[in-house]
Parts: sequence; structure tokens; C-alpha cells
Amino acid sequence: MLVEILLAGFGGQGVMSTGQLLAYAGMHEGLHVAWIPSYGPEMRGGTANCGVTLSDTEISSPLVTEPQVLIAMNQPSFEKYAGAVVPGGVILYNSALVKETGEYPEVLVVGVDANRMAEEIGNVRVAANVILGAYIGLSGVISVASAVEALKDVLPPHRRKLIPANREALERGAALGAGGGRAVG
Amino acid sequence: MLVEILLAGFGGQGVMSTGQLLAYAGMHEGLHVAWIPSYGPEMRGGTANCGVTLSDTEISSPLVTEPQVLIAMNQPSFEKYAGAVVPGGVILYNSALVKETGEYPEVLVVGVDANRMAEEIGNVRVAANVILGAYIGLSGVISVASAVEALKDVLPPHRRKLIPANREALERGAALGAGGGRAVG
Amino acid sequence: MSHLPRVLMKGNEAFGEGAVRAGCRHTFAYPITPQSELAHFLARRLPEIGGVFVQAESEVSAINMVFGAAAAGARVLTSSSSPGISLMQEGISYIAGARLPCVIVNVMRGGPGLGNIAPAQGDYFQAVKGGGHGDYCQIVLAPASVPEIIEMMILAFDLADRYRNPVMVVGDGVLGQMMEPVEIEPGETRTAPAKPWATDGQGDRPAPNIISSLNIVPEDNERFNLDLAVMYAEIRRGEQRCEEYRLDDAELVLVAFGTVARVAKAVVDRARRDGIRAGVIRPITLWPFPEDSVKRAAARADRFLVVEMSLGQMVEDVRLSVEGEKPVHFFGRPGGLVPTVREVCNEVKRITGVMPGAEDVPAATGVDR
Amino acid sequence: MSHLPRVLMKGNEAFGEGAVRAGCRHTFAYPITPQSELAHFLARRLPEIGGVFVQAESEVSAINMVFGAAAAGARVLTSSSSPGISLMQEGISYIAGARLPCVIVNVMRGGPGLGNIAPAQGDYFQAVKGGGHGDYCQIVLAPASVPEIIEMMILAFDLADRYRNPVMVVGDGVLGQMMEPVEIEPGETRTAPAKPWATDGQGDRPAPNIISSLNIVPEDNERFNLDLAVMYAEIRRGEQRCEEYRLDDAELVLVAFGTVARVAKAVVDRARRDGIRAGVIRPITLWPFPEDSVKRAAARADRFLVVEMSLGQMVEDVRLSVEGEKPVHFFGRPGGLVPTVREVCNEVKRITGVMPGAEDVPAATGVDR
Amino acid sequence: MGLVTFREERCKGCGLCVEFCPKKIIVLADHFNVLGFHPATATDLSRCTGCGICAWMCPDVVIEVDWNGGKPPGERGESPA
Amino acid sequence: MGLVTFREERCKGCGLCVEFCPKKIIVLADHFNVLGFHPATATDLSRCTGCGICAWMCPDVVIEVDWNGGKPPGERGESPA
Amino acid sequence: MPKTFQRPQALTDKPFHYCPGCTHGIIHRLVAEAVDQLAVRKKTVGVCPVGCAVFAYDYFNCDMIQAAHGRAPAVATGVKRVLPDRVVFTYQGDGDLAAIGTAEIVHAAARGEKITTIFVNNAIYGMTGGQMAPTTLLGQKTTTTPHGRDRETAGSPLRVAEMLSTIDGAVYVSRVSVHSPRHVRLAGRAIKKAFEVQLSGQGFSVVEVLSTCPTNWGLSPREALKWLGENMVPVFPLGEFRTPSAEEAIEC
Amino acid sequence: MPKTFQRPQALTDKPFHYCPGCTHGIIHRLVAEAVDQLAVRKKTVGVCPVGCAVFAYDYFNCDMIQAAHGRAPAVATGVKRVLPDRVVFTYQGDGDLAAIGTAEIVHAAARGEKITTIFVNNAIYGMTGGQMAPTTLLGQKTTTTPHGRDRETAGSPLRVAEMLSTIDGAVYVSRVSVHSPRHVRLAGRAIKKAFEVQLSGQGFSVVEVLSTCPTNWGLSPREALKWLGENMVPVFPLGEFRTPSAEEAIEC
Ligand SMILES: Cc1ncc(C[n+]2csc(CCOP(=O)(O)OP(=O)(O)O)c2C)c(N)n1
Ligand SMILES: Cc1ncc(C[n+]2csc(CCOP(=O)(O)OP(=O)(O)O)c2C)c(N)n1
Ligand code: SF4
Ligand code: SF4
Ligand code: SF4
Ligand code: SF4
Ligand code: SF4
Ligand code: SF4
Ligand SMILES: [Mg+2]
Ligand SMILES: [Mg+2]
Repeated sequence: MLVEILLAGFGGQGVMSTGQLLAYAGMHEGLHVAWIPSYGPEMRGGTANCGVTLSDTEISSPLVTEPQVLIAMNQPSFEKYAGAVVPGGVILYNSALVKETGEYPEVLVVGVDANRMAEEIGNVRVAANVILGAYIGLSGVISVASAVEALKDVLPPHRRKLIPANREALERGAALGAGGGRAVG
Repeated sequence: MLVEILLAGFGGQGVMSTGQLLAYAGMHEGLHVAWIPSYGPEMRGGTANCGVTLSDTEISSPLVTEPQVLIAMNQPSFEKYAGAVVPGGVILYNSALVKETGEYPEVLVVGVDANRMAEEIGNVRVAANVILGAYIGLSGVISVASAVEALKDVLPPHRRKLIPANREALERGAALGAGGGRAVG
Repeated sequence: MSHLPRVLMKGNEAFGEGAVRAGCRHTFAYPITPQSELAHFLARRLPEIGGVFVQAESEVSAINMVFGAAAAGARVLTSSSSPGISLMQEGISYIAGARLPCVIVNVMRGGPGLGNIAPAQGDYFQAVKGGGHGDYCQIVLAPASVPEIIEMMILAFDLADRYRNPVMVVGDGVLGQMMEPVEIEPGETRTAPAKPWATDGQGDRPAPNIISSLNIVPEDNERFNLDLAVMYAEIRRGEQRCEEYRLDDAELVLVAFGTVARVAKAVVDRARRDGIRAGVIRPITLWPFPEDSVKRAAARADRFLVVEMSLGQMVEDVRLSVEGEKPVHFFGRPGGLVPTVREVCNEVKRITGVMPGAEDVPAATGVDR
Repeated sequence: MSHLPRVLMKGNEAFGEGAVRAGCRHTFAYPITPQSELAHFLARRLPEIGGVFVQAESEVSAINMVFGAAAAGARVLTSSSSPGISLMQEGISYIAGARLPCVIVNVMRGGPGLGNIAPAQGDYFQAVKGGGHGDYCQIVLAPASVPEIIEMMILAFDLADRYRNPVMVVGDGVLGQMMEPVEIEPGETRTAPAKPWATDGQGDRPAPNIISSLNIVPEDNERFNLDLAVMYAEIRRGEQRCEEYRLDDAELVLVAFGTVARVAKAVVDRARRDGIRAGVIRPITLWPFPEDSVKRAAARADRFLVVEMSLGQMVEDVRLSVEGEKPVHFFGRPGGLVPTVREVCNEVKRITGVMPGAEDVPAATGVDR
Repeated sequence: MGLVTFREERCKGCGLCVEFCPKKIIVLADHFNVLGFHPATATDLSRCTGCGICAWMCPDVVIEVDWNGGKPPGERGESPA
Repeated sequence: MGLVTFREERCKGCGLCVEFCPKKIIVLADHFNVLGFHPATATDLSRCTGCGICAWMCPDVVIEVDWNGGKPPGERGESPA
Repeated sequence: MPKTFQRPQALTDKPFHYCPGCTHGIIHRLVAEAVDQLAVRKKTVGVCPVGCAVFAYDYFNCDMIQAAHGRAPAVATGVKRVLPDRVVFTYQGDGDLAAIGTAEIVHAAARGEKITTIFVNNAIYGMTGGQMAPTTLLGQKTTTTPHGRDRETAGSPLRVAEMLSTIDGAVYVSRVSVHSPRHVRLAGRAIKKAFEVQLSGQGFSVVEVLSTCPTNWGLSPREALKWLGENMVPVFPLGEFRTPSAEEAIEC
Repeated sequence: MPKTFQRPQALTDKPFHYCPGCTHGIIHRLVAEAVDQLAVRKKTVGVCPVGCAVFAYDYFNCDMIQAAHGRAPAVATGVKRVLPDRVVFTYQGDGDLAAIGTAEIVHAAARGEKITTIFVNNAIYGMTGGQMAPTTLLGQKTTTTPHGRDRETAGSPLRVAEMLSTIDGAVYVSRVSVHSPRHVRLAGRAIKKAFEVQLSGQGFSVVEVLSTCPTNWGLSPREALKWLGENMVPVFPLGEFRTPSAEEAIEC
């Protein structure tokens, strides 16, 4: 088993820590993991992407260049990376900010209204975790419990109060994802 | 014809410009010439040496490492370089500051009381030119007239008033040198 | 009690963690992407353990603070990325000339000039041939994973002290920014050997110590340089390090370091699935270059493929080792791009003729120097 | 009227005189021995002809003033010696990255560190392999006499403008400090070509110009680097320059540049008197290295002897050209000493076996890397 | 009377125009713009004095202000405050 | 009464001691020392007050000053001027 | 229809990449307005720093040069010495100018280089992720002073305008801020005056502009302006520290 | 027999290499005397510059480091941060400190580094052959200002003590001279005070000492002292520019 996941969005959408969350959760489940940012310019307002590799054998290249999974939090990210997803892969996107998706016949393309759901939860910054939850629900690559557990690793002590909102995001996303396929959108 | 001449002394004894004078004079006589300083540390009070090569063919290496001629203006210079003079060569030294000379059987060793003569001329700084004059007188490698002519090249316009003293140094030195050998000392 | 044997750590933090485990308590650095987390980590960590982090006003100043701290006898670190490392060249030459031990981290980025902040390996020549003036050499280590960064940092400090010479540890943006699991070690750290030469105040010594790189008399300076040469020869004999991966029966030898070596290993795995007997030499010491390993491989293998994130720099050292015995090919992505497994596989197929007739077509991004 | 067709000129002044004849009117420099006379000369000369000499507060500043003046379209010069050149490495990388033409003089001295002020060639690697970060190359010229310094300076400015690339002219303390006769040329000087890319104020241009070495998108930076690579390949093809001395029937080829090449020629003359058929390849361009000449020689000659005022740096480029075809020997005097004709002759005799049995005895100051 | 126009697609929703408009007629909209921000917009243009302070404080030069009749409140580049 | 001693072999004949000796008892000798300079020397030691100014102004620490009986003119490091 | 406010000509139409509420944008606009008002756009050459303003060459609608970190004053010197009749300015952050570029700014001032420097002091390294700058306030938390800048180990804020005003060649030195509309207006006037001083050929001119970094200060844009006014201004007093003798002072 | 004057212990017996009459020698002696008086020789680490004083490590009888040109304050910082209880000083010329080393001295001061700097201002680059320094006087002829320093092209003398005294971390800043016995005495007291400030742990201390360069000024040693007093002192006024609050001032 070797899964390469790409997460992409605006700086500030929490894409980086969501990727770390996934890596931590994988590590706790005994997988080999690597997390790697494709950090934008030395400046603000750019796009922020990261790649996560989960594998049950040692990871040679930690670079995610042929992702099976794309989590796209905004339109530019979708456009930039959708084409890179390998046949048989899946794209999950934030339908609040991705409006045009185009055709990817060999790929499962799933819209998640993550911004809206995050605002319902009360914190727009948990949107990325909604989509991660959806991916976990959809794929079962790791358990939701591991992801929730890993929130402690990713959130520094003084931000632990954000755990409940993030847990809710993961869980509600997972519930959506477990519904599978187009039903999510 | 290829002559390599080494001139050495304290910084401030005029060794460098005396060497340049010789090179200029050689150039005016149509010779190939090179002048090269063995400049001391980035500081004062060190020793100052230069080498002059005069040749009727193109000069390959301008470095004076096997001099035929040494002009030593002080004791340390004498000690440092006397041994480098090739057999058949000549050492001219400033007898005011060189007190111990040792034995150099295959080399002509000539003391010149240059400081005293320079003070008689009225400027202790022309001492090196007294010895250069002696060398010219002794060897005839170039003419005294060329050396005198070259004073114009070496002395910047605002120091031209020093020409008479320097001319006198060259001429009195040459007269001494023409006397030859040990008689000079 | 939920007790974690492992944490996910950024490469940049691992440089800092490794330094701490090596007993380094003094770091002088100036921020620069993509290595700033190293400074952030140590700015927090060092004061907690009685150490000192000073943010210098520039890289020029940082490397000279390192000079002073090393002269005072400390295990000392600085860190930067390409442009900042260029600014340190005078200082590094001075450190080598004064026989001082220190460790310098270069998390390389795309150049030349301001370039960008993407991963690159274009500073290989600067690191191994001597970017500063004069005839000095620095030991250069190139880890390829986050845990190995920690290991290499400890080795770096040990080598620096053993040889009284600067040691550079090079990474790239990928290595600096990626996270991998790292074992949490017990708290103990190494200590530096005694340094009787240090200028730490005369104290009870019979005479003052002097640290200087000035040898105004050329004969003295030549002697100093020849002594260095003897030491360098010793290092070249004794400190070559590399990883050999599936090399035993390899007809094609990929040579790559750092991040690219991981790509190369994945390529080898894939190529072998296609029946191409490939292997990897991963130089761990870039200087001394593992020429013995390359020479041994040159006796057996058919050809070499050097892969770098540059226009081709290490390839020269491979060629110097191979000495015309076997063809040495090159594939590079300069300016901030990491070669992908797929494109290196294509290059492998092209040069091994598995894609017949492709031999003479230059690869899109392969530059032949 | 006593009219002089020739004057005795110092090498350092010749660098300045050459720049003036090349049409350079702007110099930014910081004093350092053994090249200070260059600054003194131009500080006096440039204002007389409407030019500008600015004494910068450091070499870092000087090279960045050069950056600005080059961006503004001027033919511009800076000059220093080893430690100062190390400080310029970031700036030189920026200049290459911004595609700006300029000329940098390095009158090399003994290193590493403060070293001394004696003649040396220990900055060869720094000059030709890229002392700064990133994949750039600079053209490097190495004159060997005072008149040739003038010639090379003119060539340097022409090449810099032709390729929009920095050009370094290297000398050593001997070359900088020695005096040789130089022809006095008529007053006319060259002018630079038009530079429509210069940031000299938009004026009537339709759009502003931008000078930058920043390519934040890795793909853009890769493209930039590949374009550079194409240009470098063109330079390597077209601009190799060397002097071949008594090479036709040479069994032993000495390779040496600058001051040492003059020693090598004297050695060849003497060796031939002893019946040793020796010749010299004197690289005039150190980058691009005259590999074609060396390769041709490798086909005919029996062996090479590289002589340098260092622990052996150019010898690597000779080996890369010879590719194991013939033995490449090395003789060096590092740290500020100039090899003498006599000692190089001895080395020649040792390796050619004219002193039989001497082959295996290492020369006192020969360092085998 | 002033007329403020917003180049909505470049607004970053920083709220500085909202903060400094003396008439408090600017708000951040509910929707997201292409950059993912809630863009600023004027609620009651009739109350706008055309003072230009909003434009003056906007770090992204999102706002233009026209003066709709009469004399503008000040010289260009000199008007606010 | 003071006693000045000169380490003649390191005198550079700069003349600063000559210039500043309040008693004007220091002169430069006629002969050259090993460095090639005319070294400083005291002419009439009996007039020396031991004030130390000569040593104080000597850039080459050529001079030592002893105080030959009675109380020295000041504390070491504080005496002159 | 007369414009109260429109985009200055000396700005291109490219959107700024700065964070929401970052006052770099305001300062860019003020510089552009000064260039427009003096009608020198076509003979102006700007030099951008390394810092958040590194891409300023995309925003200023005149010839632009991107300089190495801290070296903009040296680069500007090179330009100005070749083209003495052009208007040359540098735009630099506090890391760029007050840390790595200290020597360059001091000596551009000492030489009386006829250039204008816009010095954006936001008390932090913005671009690289919020490290301490020489101008960081005591107690201010940054990524390299996680417990706040401590005088004992990290020293005290450097007051650049005061330092440069000891230098004869610096003929115009002032400090302004952009934390309120009134201060923005005064900042604009100071910047224009600095360019005028350059045009008059009297020497070096510099305006230190106190600016925000909401992102790295961890404050909202509004809070950031408030913090600037309340915390930075007392440490970095506003005013003109040096003016050409004949000039009248700007109220601050 | 009590000594009025003897060679300080903190000097080795090695003769100085300085030119005849060069006041570097006097300043060396004053530093050595301060070290002796405070009885700190065995815990002192000195840092020498690149400049005529580059060989100072041969003269000071304590641990010594030779630093890169201009970087002595950075090197000293490295030493002091490792060994906070040692006494660390730098000895630097005006090319070293006021040109290439500007950033290093300003930031050692800004950090309040607990080191002492002896700044020897002789208005010229001595070692490299008499080029202009940042402190060269207007009209002064040097090898790079052959017609005298011209304000228009080469700027005006940099007044380092004044500049550094704007920096909070610099707790003791004074300027002294050595052109007469009285000034030598005061210089000695200032140097001692600077070391005392370091020992008290209050911050950075620096003494600018006006010095001569007979060789490159083209003057005899006596003329050089006179020139210093008559020409340099008016441009570089003597005095204490900053003292720790509790301290009383030294008369200058
Ligand atoms: C030589 C060098 N050192 C360090 C850097 C990294 N760097 C980029 S911007 C910057 C500081 C930016 O801070 P500042 O100048 O205050 O500008 P701001 O982003 O706050 O506007 C640094 C350290 C670099 N690019 N080059
Ligand atoms: C990086 C570098 N640049 C330049 C030099 C050359 N250099 C040596 S000393 C010196 C200046 C000395 O002047 P100053 O500091 O005033 O000391 P002084 O000799 O006058 O006492 C210079 C420029 C150097 N050694 N290193
Ligand atoms: S112009 Fe003035 S009143 Fe009108 S919206 Fe803007 S700030 Fe408010
Ligand atoms: S100030 Fe500008 S960017 Fe900020 S909210 Fe208003 S219009 Fe938008
Ligand atoms: S101690 Fe005083 S009186 Fe005696 S020689 Fe020296 S200066 Fe003159
Ligand atoms: S001051 Fe010193 S060096 Fe000068 S003449 Fe007197 S004793 Fe000699
Ligand atoms: S990081 Fe700070 S200074 Fe940079 S753009 Fe963002 S808010 Fe502005
Ligand atoms: S050159 Fe000047 S500063 Fe240097 S030792 Fe000589 S007189 Fe003193
Ligand atoms: Mg800033
Ligand atoms: Mg000086």
C-alpha cells in the first residue's frame, strides 16, 4: 500500500496542518509517513500545498508528483493539480470556492461544501478538515479516531481549545464521505 | 644578454624607485625590461626588495630568483639574499648599515659608503642611487646618461627638484664603481 | 498515559535537534527561507537548556560570530540558504585558515541571484570546491531524510572537532520542509573534546593562545597550506561515506545525493521491474567525494547516470573518479525543480536503450555539459 | 622634444588603463593589497576623463554598486583581491542571475583566511566553478604580462557586453606589482553597445524595464537556467583561448596560467636545452577552459605537468579534459610562493626520468592530490 | 456628493475602509470574491461625502472616488483628514 | 630625581620624547641603531624630574623611568601632565 | 467628473500580493503619488529590497531593479553615479535596511548620495515569517524571540532616523506613520519632500515610515494600526530629524 | 627604586612594527595599562582588526584573536556569548570599524553586547597605503582622493561616536585623542572606564581615539600630532557622548 495525497489551497485555509494531521494519524497507525509542503513564495497570499505519503513499506521519494488523491480548497488549486491525479484516483474539492471543475473521466470528483459546513461548526478555518474527514470516510485509509487523536499533535497547547470544532469537522466530513461518491457534493 | 638584479633594503631607503630607474634606463637603451617588487607585509617597517631583469630577448620569467647582482642597503637584506647570488655575480652593499659580510668566494663583494656619500650630497634618501651608480660604473650594463635621463620618469613632476641630488648620486657612485672591485669599499 | 516514541519532525527542526544532541549550545544565524524554522526551533530550544541563540544582523556577521565562539572553544552552529551562504565565504575561509571547528547548514534554494526558495542543489561546487578564497576544503555532509539529518549533525560536530575544520551539512528545501517520524532520544547530549588551543582567557596556561589565519611570511603560509593538504589527504582516505543501493549487479549506476537520491532509489525499484539492472550510489560525504565507491562501480557497471537538481556539478566529480572508463550521463533539473521518478525513469530508458533509438535525443531537461 | 613611445607600467595600473581604453568610466572598489594601485590609478584618472571612481565602504557594497551601474547601462569595473572577492560572491551570483555585464579583477593573494599578500592562484576554483550560489558561470581571463593585461581588459568588457555576463580577470601579486613597458595608445576608447534592456529611466520606451534575478516560479527559474546553459555551451564552444608554446613536438606538456606560465616557458626553454621535448599550454580563458587544446595535446604527448601557485586546482580541469588518456602530474607552491624555474626544471627531470629513479620520490613541495 | 467604486475582485476584506469611513457606510459583503475574501461595499452611497478617506486607507488601491458635482473636498493627494 | 633608560635598539627616532620632555634634555643621537634610526638619548640626566612624559609619549615603549629617591611625581599610569 | 481619488499613474494595474490590511500597499501608493506629482515617472529608477516588497518592480510603473538583501542603497548609488539626472529611490524594510544593510544605508548617507530611501519599519521580518528585526520592540514576541524581545540578550530597538540624522550627507531625515488618515497625509507629504530634496541635488534623503504587519504581529488589520499608534510611535517618535536649512518643517 | 613608568605586563616584549611616531603604539600601551590596572589580563580576550594593528596579537599579552576585516565586533560577540565572564575587547581602525565593519559595530552596540571597543581613528587607511577612510577630513589628500576629499563626490567625515551614541545598548561612548601628554592621560582614563563598564555588565562600551598616521599623512611624527590637534579635533569633538547614568564624566 502506497498512497500519495496532495492538499492545496490558499495560504490560511489550513491545508498544511490538515496534511500534517493525516501524516500523524498514519504514523499512529504504524504506517511509514512523510509530509512535504510545496511552500509558496517567501510571502503572503500565495497558494499553499502539501503532499502526504502513507505507505506500509519504507518511502523512497517523499515527493508527491503522481497523487492518487487531491484535496483542492480553491479554484486555482483545482485547476493546477486536477490533471496530475492518476487514473483511478479521487479529487475532493471545496465547492464554496471551486466553481468550474471540468471533466476527469478516470477520476472520482467529489465536491464538498466545506466552507459552509465549517461556518456552521462555527469556524471557517476547519473547512480543510471537513474535506479530510470526507476523504477518510470515503477511503478508510485510516480511522477517524486516529485523525481525531492526531489533533493533539498538530494543535499547539495554547490552541487545544480548537479541538472540539476540528473533531466535529472531521466527523461530519467522514459521515459525508462514508455516503460516498457524488452524494457528497 | 640577460641580467637579473636584486635590490633590497628597509622600506624608505628608496630601493624600489632605484630599481625602477634601472628598468627605465634599460628600456630607453632598447632592452627588454621588467621590474618586480617583493613587497613586504601590508605594513610599515618591513624590508623592501625589488628585482630588475634586463635582457636583449623577450623575458620569460620576470622573477629574480637567481640574481647575478645584489644591491643590499642594510644588514638583514645582505644576510637574506647574499647566498642567492650566482657564482660570478656581484654584491654591492651599503657599508654604513651592513657590518658583517661573511665569505662569498665566487662572488665579487663591494662595500659602498652610500649613506655617508648621500649625506654629503645633502639627502640621505639618494643613497640607493649612489650604489646603483657604482654598479653601473662597475658593469657598464647601461650608461650613466640613460640612468640620469630616467630620473625624469621615476620622479613625479612635483619632485623634479630632487633631480640634481640624484644625478650627483649616480655620477659619484659611477665614478667610484668605475674604479672597480674592492677599491670602492 | 499516552506516550509517544516518535514525533513527526520537520527537516529544519531536525538540523536544530541534531545540533542540540551533539552538544551544541551556541547558534548564530540570520533568517532566510527555506531554513527559518531551524532558527525558530533553536531560538526557543537553546535558552531552555542553557544555550544561546543570537540572531545576527547578517550572514556575514553570523559566520564571524561563529568564528569567535569557535575560537572560545564552543561547539557552534550557523545556518542559512544559498545567498546567505555566499555571504559567508570569506568567513568560512577564515575559519579554515584559523583551524577552527564549526558546523554550517546550507538548505539550498534555486539560484543564481535571488532565484527562488524552491529546493535545489546548485551550490554543490561552492560547497565542495571551495567557494571562498584559498586552498582550503570543508567536509560536506548530505543527509537524505529527517532522521538522517539528526545523525549527520552529530557526525558533523564530531568531525569538525576531530579535524579542527569547518563542516557543512547541505540540504534542500524539500529536506528542510518535509516532516518524517523521528525517534525521541533520551536527553543526554555529547560533549566536545578538550580544546587547549582555545582563546578562552589565559587562566592558568603558561602563555596566551592566539587564533589567527594570518601567515604573512609566504614560507610560513606554504607550510601551513601543506599541513592542511596532509590533513585533507587523511580525510579523503578515511572519511568517504556513501550509501550503495542495489549496486551489486548493477549495470547502470545512478549517482545522486540528498532528496534526489530518494528519487533515484524509487527509479531503481521501478527500473528493475522493467528488467533494467540499476543501482544507486548516494554520496553522504560530498567532500571527500566517495571516489573509491565510484571507482569500484566503474570497474563493473556499464554506465553512470548522475542526477542533480542543477545544471550538473557533482557529475564532474563522478567523471574525475571514473576517468573515462565508462560513459557518465547526466540528468538535471536546475532552478528549483525536483526530478520526478517518472522523468528519471524515462531518462534511464533512453540511455539504456530500452527505448531503442532514443539514445541521441537529448532529454527535455537534460543538459549535457 | 623627448617623446616616449613606451612607458613602464605596473600591472595594477594596466588593469585600470585597459578599462579606460575599453570605455569603462565607472569603477567602484574597496582598497586591498596587492591591487590598491589599481584604485589609486583610477581615482586619479577617471575624473580627468569625465568618469567616476567611488570608494565603496566594503567589497559587498562595491559589487552591488557595480550591479546598479551595470543595470543603468554602463561599462563598469570593480577590483579586489582574494578575501574581498569572497565577499562579492553573493553579488556576482546576482549579477549573473540578472544578466548584467561587468568586469571584476581579482589580484589573488595567499590564502586561506587573511593569509598574506604574496602572489597566489588559490582562487581558481572560486573563479571557474562558481564561488557564489547557483548554477551560473563567469568568463575568467588570465593575462600573463602587463601589456596583455591591457588587452585582456578590453576583451573582458567586450565579452561581458556580448554575453551580458560577469567577466573576471585574474592576476596575482606578481602581475599586479611588476612593471613592464607598455605602448602608449592614441586616446580613443571603445564604446559599449546599445543596451535597450537597461534600467536608465523609461524615457521614450513604451514600457518600463525591470532588472531582477528573482524567478519565484520554479518552472520560470528552470527555463532561465536552461537558457543560461545554452549560452554557456556557446561560450564553451566559441571562446576558449590559450597560448601554445613549443607544443608541436612536445612529449611533456606543461599547463600553467598567469605568472606561472612565464616560469613554465623558461622551464621549457631550459628543458629543451637538456633534450627534453617540452611545451606549454597557457590557458588564457580559465573558463571556458581550453579543453580542446588539452585534448589535442593529450592525443600526441606522453604526459602533462600542471604547475600552479596552489595545492592543485586547475589540475582538475586538465584531468577532466585528458580523461585518463595520459598521466597528469602536478607541481604546486601554495600560500604565496612562486615556483622557480629551477625547481620546476627539477620536477620535469624527475617525472621524465632524466634524473633516473627519481620518479617515485615526491617533490619537496609537490602535492599529489 | 461622492461616488465610491470598488474593484471588488482585488479587495482583501481587511476592513480598513470600513473602519475609517467617517460616514460608516462601508461594510464587508457576505459573499466571497475570487480571492476568497468578503469584499467591501458601500451601503448608502447617498451619504458618501466623497472625502476619499476610504481610498486613502485602502492598502490595495481597490477604491476610486469621484466627486459628483460641486468642488471636491480637497486637492488630489491632499484631500483627506 | 628621575632616571630614564632607553632600549635604544627599538627606538625609531620619531622625536616625540624630544618634543615633549619639559626639560628638553632628550636629543636624537648621531649614530644609527640596528633599525637604521638615530635613537633618542638623554643629555643631562641630572635635570630629569622623572615626570615620565617622555615614556608616556613614546609610541614604542622604548623608555623606562625610575624615580631615584623621594616620592614619584604621581601614580603609575596617572603621572604625566 | 473630477476625481477625489484615483489610482496613481506611477502604479501598474497589477494587484499587490501583500496580506490583507498590510500597509506596504498604502506606502507604495504614496510613493507613486509623489512621483506623479513631481512628474518624474519616466526618469525614475526604483530599487526594491528583499523583503515583502521584493516584487515592487511589478507595481511601480517605472524602471525598477531588484537588489540583493540590504544592498539597495549600493545599487542605487551605482545607478545614480552613472545617470546623475535620473531620480533614484530605494524602498526597503527594516530587516533589509536596518540589519543586513546597515553599512550600505549609513554610507549612502555619509557620501550624501543623491537618492531617496523609503524605509518601511514594521518592527519585524515580514517575508521570512516574523523574526525579530532590529526595530522590534522590547517584549514583542516574534518567531526568534518567542518570549518577547529581551534587552539583555537581544538588545533594544534601533532608531534609524535618529542614527542617520547624525550624518552630514543625510540632508532630509524624517519619520512618519500610516496608522490614521491624518498620518497617511503627512507621510505622503514627507515622501514628496524627500524626492524634492533629491531633485534639488542637496544630498541623501530618507523617510522612515512606520508600517504594520498584521500577519506576523498576529493582529487584525485594524488592531495592527492601533498597535502601531500605541506601541511603536512612542518608541519611534515621529518628526523631521534633519531638513535642508532653507526648508520649512512639516507638522507631524 | 619605584618606577614612574615601566612597560605594562599586558604587553609582550615584542617590538611594534608600526612606523616611527605612529600613535598606535601609545594606544596599545594605554589598553595594556587598563588591563593591568583592572587585573584582568588572564581572563581577557582581545580581537584584532585587519589594519595596521593586525599584528596586535603579538603585542598584547593575553589571549588574542585575529578577525576578518571589520568583523571584530561579531567575533567578540561570539566569544562573549560563550564566555560571559571573560573580558573581551576589540581594537579597530577607521577603515575596519567605520567602513566595512559599520553593520557589525552598530549591531554590537544595538545588542548591548558586553564588550569594549577601542576605535583608532586616524582619518586614513594606514595599512593599505593611505586611501580615504570614512573619517577622512574634507580636503584631505589621500591616494584615492588625490585632490583632497570632495564633499560632492566622496561625502563628509563620519562621526562614529555621535552615531553610536544614538543607540541604547551603547552605554559608554567617548572620544579622546593622544596628541599631547594631557590628552594621552585622559585617553587612558577613558579606556579604563570603558573596561569598567564592561565589567559592570551594563552593555557596550566604545572609546574613539584620534590617532596619527605620519606615513600616509606625509608628515613628521611631531607635525602629525599637531595636525591631529588642529584639524581633526574640531571635526571630531572630544568628550563623553554617553555614560552610564550613575557615572561621573571624565574631563576632556
Ligand atoms: C542574503 C539574504 N539573507 C536573508 C534573506 C532572507 N530574507 C528575505 S526577506 C528578509 C527580511 C525581510 O524583512 P524586512 O526587510 O523587514 O521586510 P518586510 O518583509 O518586513 O517588509 C530576509 C531575512 C535573503 N533573501 N538574502
Ligand atoms: C575583506 C578585506 N578587504 C580589504 C582588505 C584590505 N585592508 C587591509 S587593512 C585595510 C584598511 C586599514 O585601515 P584602518 O582600518 O583605518 O586601519 P589603519 O591601518 O589605519 O590602522 C584594508 C582595506 C582586507 N584585508 N580584507
Ligand atoms: S469617500 Fe469618504 S464618505 Fe465616501 S465611502 Fe469613502 S470614506 Fe466614506
Ligand atoms: S480597505 Fe481596501 S482591501 Fe480593505 S476591505 Fe476596504 S476595499 Fe477591501
Ligand atoms: S622623565 Fe620627564 S624630565 Fe625626565 S627625560 Fe622624561 S620627560 Fe624629560
Ligand atoms: S619617542 Fe620613543 S621611539 Fe620616539 S625617539 Fe623617543 S624613544 Fe625613540
Ligand atoms: S507578511 Fe507582514 S509585511 Fe509581509 S505582506 Fe504580510 S502583513 Fe505585509
Ligand atoms: S601606516 Fe600609518 S597607521 Fe600604519 S603604522 Fe604607519 S603610521 Fe601607523
Ligand atoms: Mg520588516
Ligand atoms: Mg585608519
